[in-house]
Amino acid sequence: MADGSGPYDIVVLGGGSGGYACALRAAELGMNVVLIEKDKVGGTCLHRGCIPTKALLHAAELADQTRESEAFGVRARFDGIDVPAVHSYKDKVISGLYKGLAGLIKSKKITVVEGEGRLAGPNRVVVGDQVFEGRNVVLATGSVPKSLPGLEIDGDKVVSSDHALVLDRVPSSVIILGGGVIGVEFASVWRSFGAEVTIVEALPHLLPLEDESNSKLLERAFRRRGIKYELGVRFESVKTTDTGVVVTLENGKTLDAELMLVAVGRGPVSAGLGFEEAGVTVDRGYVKVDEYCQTGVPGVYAVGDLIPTLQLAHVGFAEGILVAEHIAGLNPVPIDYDGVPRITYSEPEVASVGVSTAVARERGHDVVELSYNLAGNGKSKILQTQGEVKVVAERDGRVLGVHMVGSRVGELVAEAQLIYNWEATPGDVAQLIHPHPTQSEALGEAMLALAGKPLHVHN
Amino acid sequence: MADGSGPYDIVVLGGGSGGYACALRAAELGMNVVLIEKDKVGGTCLHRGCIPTKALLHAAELADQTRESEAFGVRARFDGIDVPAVHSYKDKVISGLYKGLAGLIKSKKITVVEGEGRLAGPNRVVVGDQVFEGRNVVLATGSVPKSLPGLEIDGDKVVSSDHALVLDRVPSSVIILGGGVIGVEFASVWRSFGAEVTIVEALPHLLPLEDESNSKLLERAFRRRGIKYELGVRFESVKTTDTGVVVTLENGKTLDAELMLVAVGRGPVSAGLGFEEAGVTVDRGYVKVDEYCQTGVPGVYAVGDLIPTLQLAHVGFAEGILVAEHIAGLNPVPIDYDGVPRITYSEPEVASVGVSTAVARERGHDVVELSYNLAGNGKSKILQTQGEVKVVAERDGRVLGVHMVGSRVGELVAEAQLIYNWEATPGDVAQLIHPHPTQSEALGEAMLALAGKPLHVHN
Amino acid sequence: PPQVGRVSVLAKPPVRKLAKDLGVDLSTVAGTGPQGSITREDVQAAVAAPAAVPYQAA
Ligand SMILES: Cc1cc2nc3c(=O)[nH]c(=O)nc-3n(C[C@H](O)[C@H](O)[C@H](O)COP(=O)(O)OP(=O)(O)OC[C@H]3O[C@@H](n4cnc5c(N)ncnc54)[C@H](O)[C@@H]3O)c2cc1C
Ligand SMILES: Cc1cc2nc3c(=O)[nH]c(=O)nc-3n(C[C@H](O)[C@H](O)[C@H](O)COP(=O)(O)OP(=O)(O)OC[C@H]3O[C@@H](n4cnc5c(N)ncnc54)[C@H](O)[C@@H]3O)c2cc1C
Repeated sequence: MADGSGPYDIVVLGGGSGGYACALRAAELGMNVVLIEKDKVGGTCLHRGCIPTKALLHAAELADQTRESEAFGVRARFDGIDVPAVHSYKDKVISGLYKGLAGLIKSKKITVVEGEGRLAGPNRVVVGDQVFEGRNVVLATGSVPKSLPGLEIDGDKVVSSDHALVLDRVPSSVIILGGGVIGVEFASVWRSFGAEVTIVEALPHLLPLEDESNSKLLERAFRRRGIKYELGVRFESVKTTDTGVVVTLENGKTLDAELMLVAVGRGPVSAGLGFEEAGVTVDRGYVKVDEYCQTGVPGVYAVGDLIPTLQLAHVGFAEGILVAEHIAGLNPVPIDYDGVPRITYSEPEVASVGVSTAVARERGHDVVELSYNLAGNGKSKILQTQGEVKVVAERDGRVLGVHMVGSRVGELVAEAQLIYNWEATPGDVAQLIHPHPTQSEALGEAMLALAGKPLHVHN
Repeated sequence: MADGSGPYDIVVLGGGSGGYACALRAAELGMNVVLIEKDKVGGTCLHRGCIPTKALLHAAELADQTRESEAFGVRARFDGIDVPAVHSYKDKVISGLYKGLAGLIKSKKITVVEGEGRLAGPNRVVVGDQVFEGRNVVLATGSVPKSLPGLEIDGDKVVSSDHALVLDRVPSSVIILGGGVIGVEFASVWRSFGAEVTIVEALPHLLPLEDESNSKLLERAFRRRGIKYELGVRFESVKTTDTGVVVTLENGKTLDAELMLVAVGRGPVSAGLGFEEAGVTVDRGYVKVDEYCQTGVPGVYAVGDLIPTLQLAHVGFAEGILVAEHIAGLNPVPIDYDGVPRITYSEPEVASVGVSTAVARERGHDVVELSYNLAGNGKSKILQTQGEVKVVAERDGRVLGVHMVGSRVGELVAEAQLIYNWEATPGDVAQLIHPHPTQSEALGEAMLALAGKPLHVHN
Repeated sequence: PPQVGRVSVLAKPPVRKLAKDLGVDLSTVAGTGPQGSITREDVQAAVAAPAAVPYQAA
C-alpha cells in the first residue's frame, strides 16, 4: 500500500457505486488513483442495498410461485421459509460479486486504502496519520438510513433496512414507516414470506415519486396481496412492548406489530468529514454541485447519494464516470436525470423513465398518453400478472415518459430508456414489431397505438 | 355474414398472425375487409404454437424453481406434474386471448367467414358455393408440421408439435428429431417435467440458425440439465414397439424411448388451393413475393409462414401490416429481416437480433465483438443463471448483431432490436447507464466495453 | 384516416441525440442518407463546418 504520499491524479473518498465507478474509469484513462474506503468496496448497494434486497425479492418470488404453482399444474407443497438458508443464498451472491469487484479494482492498479478518511483541504485527504494529496478529490461517502425527529431506531423492534437485511426470522407482523422504494420492497418480501404488513405513508400514495397511475396500480395489487397501507397520514409515535411495537398515527389510529421498519429515506454522510472547512458548500447534509458534479472548490467533486440527485446505484455509476471523464478532459455530456430509469423490484414491479403526465403538462407540453393493459399481452397472461404500460408523448412528437407496473417489467425499462433519451417518437418504434410473445410487446403495442396504428388494442 | 358478394377492398385467406394483422390494419385504414378462416382466428400461433408452448414453458419454469427452491431458502416439496391441470391452465390462457382477438376483429367490422377458401382467380376467393371478390387478395394460409420422406407421423408414438401440445401425460423418455426452436423448446419443457430427452440434429449444432456462440452455450446448459443430444448425424428410421419407439441413426446408433417428436420444420399450406392456377408462383410450396409481399399477380399478396421469410408470428404481423399499408398507398418501408428479433424460450433462453459474427464477416464488415459473461451481472447471479451477451459491431461503427443466452434474456432483445434497427453505435448506448441491478445491464456493459469504457468487466 | 407517426426531421433517433449533444440544429442539415435522411456523418460534418452554425459572438 502506498504510504500517504502522492500526489495522485484523483483521491476518491468512499468506495461505493459512485466512488468505485469513478476510480475504475479514471484508472482506465491512465490516471493514478487512490480509493479510500472505511468498510468494504461496493458500499451500500452491494452490501446493504440493491443486491441483498433483490436476492430477498427473488426468494420471495420463489415462495409465491411455490405456493401458487398448482394453478399452473405443478404439484408442490410450500413448507415455509428457511431464514438461515435465505441469508446464506443472499450472502453467497454478495460475496461472489464482492470478490469480482475487489479483483477488478486490483487489476486496474488502483491503490485501495482501508480506513476512514477526512477532507483536510481542497486537495488533501487524511486517513489516520496518512495524508493523500490529489490534483482532484472526489467525495463519495454515500448515505445511511434516516429517521424522524425523536424516533429512535433501536435495531431490535424498531429497525432500519440495515437491520432488516440480517433479521434472523420472518416477523409475524410488521409496520413499515414510509411507502417509498425501500419500504415497498420490504413490504413485498415480508408478505411473500408470510408476514402481516402495513405501510404508513404521509403522502397520498405509495411510491410518491412515480406517476400517479403507477402508484394506484401498485396499491391495487398490494391490496389484492393483503398488504395493508395507511396513506396520507403521519406517524406520531411508537411504543415498544414485550411482544413488539404499538404505533400511533396523527389521526389517532393505533397499529401493533412485532416489528417496525423505518424507511423514511436516507441521509448523506457528510458531517464531521471536513467538507465545509475545506470550502465545500453543504446544504442539509448534501454537497452542492454543478452539472459536472463539481463543488465550488476547484478540483473537488462529489457524486452519488452524497449529492441531491436520485439515490440510485446507476446514478452513482454515471456520476463517477462523468467525473473521471471530466477530469481527463474528455468533455462528457451532463446527465439528463429525467432519463435515468427507476425500478421498484416489488411484486408487481414498478418501472419508469422520463417524466410523468403531470410534470409533462406542467412543462407546457401538449401531451398525449396511452395505457396498454397487460391483460392484452400474451406473455403477461402466461405469467398471470396484471398491470399496464403507459406512454406519455408530445402530440406528434417524442416520447416523454414510460410508466409500467407488472411482474418483471423492470427489464423492459432498458428499451424505454433508449426511446426516451434518444428522443424517439412512437412512430420510430412502431415501425419495428416486437418479438412475440414477450412482455416487451406491451410497450410496442402502446407505441403502435400512439402512432395511429394499434394492433392488439382492446377498447 | 355477407353472402358471397363484394367487391371487398381486401379478401384475406387465413386468419393467423399474418392474416388477421393485415385485416385489422386494413380495417383501421378504412378498408372493407373479409377474413376467411377454416378453423379459428389466431391460427397456429395462438392455438398450436407460440402461446401454448410458452404456457408449457412457464409451467416448466415453475417446476424447476419448485424443485430447486431450497437453495434459495424456500422450503418446498415438488410433487410432480398434474398434466390435466397444466392443460387447463394453458387452455385458459389461449381462450382468454382468443376471446379478446375475436372481439377485436368484430369491433373493427371485419367480415369473418368460416370455411375453407380457395383462390379462384386473381381477385376471387371461393368458399363452398360463396364467391368473394376483392380488389386485393392476401394469401395467409400459414404452415403445418413437416416430416421426412418415408417417416410417418402416427400421432401416437411418433408425433408432431400439434400432438405434443395435447399429450395426456409426461412421457418417461422422448427422442426429438430436430434441434431447431420447436425441438429445443419441447426438450426444455419435457426435461423440466421429468422426462429423459435426446435431441437428434443433422447439423453440427442445436439452433443452427443462431450464432455459433449461442448454440454452444445452449448445448453446455442442456448438458448440465441432462438433456442429451446427437449432433451432426442423420436420422435413418424409426420402428414402433409395444412400449415406444426405436430410432436408428445413419451412424448405426440406436436410441429408444416412449415417444418420438418430429420437429424437422414446417411446410407452407399451398397445395390444392388454386394459387398456381391463378398465376401465383409457388416454389417448393412457398409463395414467391417481392419486398412488399406482392406475388407476380397484380393485387395478390402473400404473408406469414406461407412465404419463405422467417417463420415467426411477429414477422407475420409485420408483413400483414405492411401489405395493408401498401394497398392503402401509405408507402411503408420494407422489412429488414435481419432486424427481426428471434427468441427460443427454452431454459436457458436464447435470443438474437442482427447478424452473426460469421455473416458480418462474410459481408465484408471489419468486425469487433465482445462477450459479456452473465457471471459478472448481479441480477443473473441472483437468478443463478449462466450465459452471456455477445455484441457484434463494425469497428468504430454501428452494432451489427446481439446474441444472448440465459434465463429470461428474451425480454432483453427488445432493446437490442432498437439498437440494431436504429443503427446505433456502442458509444450511443454507453452514454446511458442501465438500471441496476437488472439483466439488461449485461447489454449495457457489453456496449460500455465496446465503446472503450468498460465498467464491470472482468478479464 | 389515421396517419403513421411522421417525424419532421428524417434522422434515426440516435442521430437526433448526437445532434443535440453536439448542438447541431437538424433543420439546418441537409441529409445525404436514404430518402434524404440525415446521417451521423452529416451531423459531424455540420459541426466541422462552422458556416452551418449560426454566428455567435464570443
Ligand atoms: C435497502 C436499499 C435498497 C436499494 N436498492 C437499490 C436498487 O435496487 N437499485 C439502485 O439503483 N439503488 C438502490 N439503492 C440505492 C443505492 O444503494 C445507492 O444509491 C448507492 O449505493 C449510492 O452509492 P454511493 O457510492 O453514493 O454511496 P454508498 O454506496 O453508500 O457508498 C459510500 C461508501 O463510502 C464509505 N465511506 C463513507 N464515509 C467514509 C469515510 N469517511 N471514509 C472512508 N469511506 C467512507 C462507506 O463505507 C461506503 O462504502 C438501495 C439502497 C438501499 C438502502
Ligand atoms: C410449436 C410452435 C411454437 C411456435 N412458437 C413461436 C413463438 O414463440 N414466437 C413466434 O414468433 N412464432 C412461433 N411459432 C411460429 C408461429 O406460430 C407462426 O410463424 C405463425 O403462426 C405464422 O402465422 P401465419 O398467419 O402465417 O400462419 P398460421 O398461424 O398457420 O395461420 C394460418 C391460418 O390459415 C388458416 N387456413 C389455412 N388454409 C386455409 C384455407 N384454405 N381457408 C381458410 N383458412 C385457411 C388456418 O386454419 C390458420 O388459422 C411457433 C410455431 C409452432 C408450431
